[in-house]
Amino acid sequence: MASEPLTKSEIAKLVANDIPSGSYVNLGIGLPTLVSNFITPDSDIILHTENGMLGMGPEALGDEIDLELINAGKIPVTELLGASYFHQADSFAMIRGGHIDICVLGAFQVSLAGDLANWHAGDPNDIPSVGGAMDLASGAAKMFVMMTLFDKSGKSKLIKECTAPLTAVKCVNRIYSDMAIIEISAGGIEVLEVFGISEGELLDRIGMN
Amino acid sequence: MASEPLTKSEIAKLVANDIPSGSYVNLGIGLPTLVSNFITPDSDIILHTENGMLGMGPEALGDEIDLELINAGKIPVTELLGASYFHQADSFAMIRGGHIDICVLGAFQVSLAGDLANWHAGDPNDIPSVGGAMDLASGAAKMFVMMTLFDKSGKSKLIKECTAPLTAVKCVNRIYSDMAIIEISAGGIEVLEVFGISEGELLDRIGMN
Amino acid sequence: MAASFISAAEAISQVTDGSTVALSGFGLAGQPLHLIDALCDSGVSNLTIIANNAGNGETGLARLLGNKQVAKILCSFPRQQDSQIFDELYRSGKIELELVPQGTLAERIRAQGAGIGAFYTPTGVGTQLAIGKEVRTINGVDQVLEFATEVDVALVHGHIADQQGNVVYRKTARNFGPIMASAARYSVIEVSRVVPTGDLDPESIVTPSIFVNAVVECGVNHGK
Amino acid sequence: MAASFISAAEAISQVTDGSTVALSGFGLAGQPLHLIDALCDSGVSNLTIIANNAGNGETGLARLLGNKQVAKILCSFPRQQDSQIFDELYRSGKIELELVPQGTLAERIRAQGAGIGAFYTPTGVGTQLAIGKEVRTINGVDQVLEFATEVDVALVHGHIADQQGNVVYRKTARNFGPIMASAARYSVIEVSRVVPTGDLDPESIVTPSIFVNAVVECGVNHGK
Repeated sequence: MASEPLTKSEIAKLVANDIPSGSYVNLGIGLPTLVSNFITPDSDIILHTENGMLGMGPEALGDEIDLELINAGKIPVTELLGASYFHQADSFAMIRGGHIDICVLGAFQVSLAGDLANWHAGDPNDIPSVGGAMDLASGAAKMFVMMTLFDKSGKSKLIKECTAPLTAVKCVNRIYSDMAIIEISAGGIEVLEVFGISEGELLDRIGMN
Repeated sequence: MASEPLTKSEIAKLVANDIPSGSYVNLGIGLPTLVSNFITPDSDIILHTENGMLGMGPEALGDEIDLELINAGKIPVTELLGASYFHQADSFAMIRGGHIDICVLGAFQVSLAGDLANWHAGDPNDIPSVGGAMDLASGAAKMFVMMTLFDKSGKSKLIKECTAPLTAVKCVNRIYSDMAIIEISAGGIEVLEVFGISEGELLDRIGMN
Repeated sequence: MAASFISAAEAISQVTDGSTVALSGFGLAGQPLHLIDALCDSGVSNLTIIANNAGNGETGLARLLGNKQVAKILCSFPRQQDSQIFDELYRSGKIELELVPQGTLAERIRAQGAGIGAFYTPTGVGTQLAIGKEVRTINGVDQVLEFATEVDVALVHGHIADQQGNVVYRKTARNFGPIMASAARYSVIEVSRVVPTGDLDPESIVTPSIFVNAVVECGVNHGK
Repeated sequence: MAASFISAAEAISQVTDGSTVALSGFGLAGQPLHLIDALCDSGVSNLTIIANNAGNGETGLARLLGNKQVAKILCSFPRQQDSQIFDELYRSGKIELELVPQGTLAERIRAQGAGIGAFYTPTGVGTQLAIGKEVRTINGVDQVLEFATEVDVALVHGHIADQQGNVVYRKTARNFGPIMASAARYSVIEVSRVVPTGDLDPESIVTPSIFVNAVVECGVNHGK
């Protein structure tokens, strides 16, 4: 057990380490984009961005910036050797058809059964926006969630039943958080690693003890 | 009224003359392929072949023959300027989506309501083969049938109800035959032109009088 | 029928009050700014817009929204840092929003172009966006029935067209262009330039001319 | 996962007795003759084959059929001048045929690759090939429900691959290749040559490497 909770970068590094070489990966907007900082060229990991590209490279800087070469977060990116472009129906065929090996998304809440809520915080005044989240959550072969385990008020985001609107049911395979890595399967949850907290305390705080 | 029934080439020429400049056209295998002999380059007519090409040119001869450049009848063809290649799902999206302006098919039988039977003569010993006929018949914006009006035993192929298995219902807009050009619409049939037969005799022989 | 090579204003004349208009683009990448400006200038109103987002800043789709020309928008991701014009219209109840998951939006458009009336997708099952929709279990997976989306006019940002109307795109600006061109009754593509027929590689054409009704050459400045 | 660059025999080891195998090709154009020869040599049996035709002459799919390795075939156009091997098997009741309209066959394969469980198409409505199938009226048009077709292994004839596994095709030999590659659990592409990654234009790649499990370089002689 590490003595401190992980930083966002440390979480991202753990996620990157657990992505097998040769995987096709989609990184959601927000926190998951940090994972790309820890993917090395020799890992043969190929990044998919749902706006229509495989082989996405790092963020474009200075002269590299091309407003017609952006990622799903609308940030200018670069093109790696072996990249390809395709239209939206083909891009989501890749997602829905199960061709993305791993998708990493952020979350507002994850249920103990693996339901994901990440597109709408639940406030009726919010303008709802879903983008590709539902397609990714239901389509990717493996779904990793990357988040802080507790919200600002200290409430666990891993909960019995999501209260925020769902993105997809029973889709999350693993949670990478600042305080624990947690596997979710049909058999229930399994705490794989804890950071700055004991497993007992963790289970208490998420209401499992 | 012409004094003689038309030859196959004469029918093909009439069909070609009735295809508006700039049309996208699919010519079925068999008789309809003759139409391409009468399409001139300045007509801007673009031929689609459902095995995955727009801008198909005339049959390939001698050194032009390339076994990877064939038409739907598996005959080597040539490529015109402006041609494009695409896969089967995209090719049939063009057909099913109504993007083909005119399709010309052969027929065993056509009903007075415009039902088409052209994929199976009805003999249970035949090996059934449908290819793209059903997609073309139901998907093309306009469907022309090209056939002899009577079979070898003298029976009309334009009949009240098809006895051979249907390709599609109410899909034929016009019949170009050796003895008449006949328009089919919701209001019934209209004989537009006759060749080597009077309209009265024609209607008698197809059982309409 | 063969593609016309006309001005943006002429092409836009196909859009009338109440039309359903699909606009290519993901954010600003691939948004047909030149054609949308002509649409703004035309003054047509009561439009239904199909687009992935609901406008950025004050140009393009955002300008069209600001002009009060749009009654309804189908999109997947309206809320962005710079979607202030949409945000205000939405919050004040002045625009209707149909929120559709991005892949379902793409597939509904593709289905229309391909003559597929409806399809089953696992996306959205068990969520708010599937409420009231038919669900069917196929091979053990619950799937929701989604229908093709009719499109009157598509306004698409391409890169290069040939004189027959074949089109290629550029990088991630391709996004919704090819499927919207295939779905619309009348498809307009703005391109930076038109080249002689035969200059585009037949193996690399993305939108064959059969899907293109009008090409507008507008010397758009692409990307970098 | 990343594509492997292996021999035809190694790739074919993914096919087992009873597998469903999709074969690209329209007639001989695009038929993966090299891979089919390896399949013949492997001796696996009781296969279900998905292909547009049912073999030509005595090579390729016709040889596989002649070897009695195939229990069932899904295709649109089995009967051809040179389909004598299929014809005899069919007439003697030694092979099962599921006849599917060509566009429906293509769309069922595409649907599988795209995670679409089923779709409605007007093709075939009111004909023998829609008997027993659900029909639904959508926007006034009767449409028949067709389901995605599961594929264990796709054997596809491509033209050039890069070292990452991206593939381009050649002329009308493209036909069923891209959609079969997307639909199969394991997709094998035979190509005439493999070039360094980066040599194929990112705008012109037809089958991105994500759909490719194995590439077999076999110096096939393409077309002319």
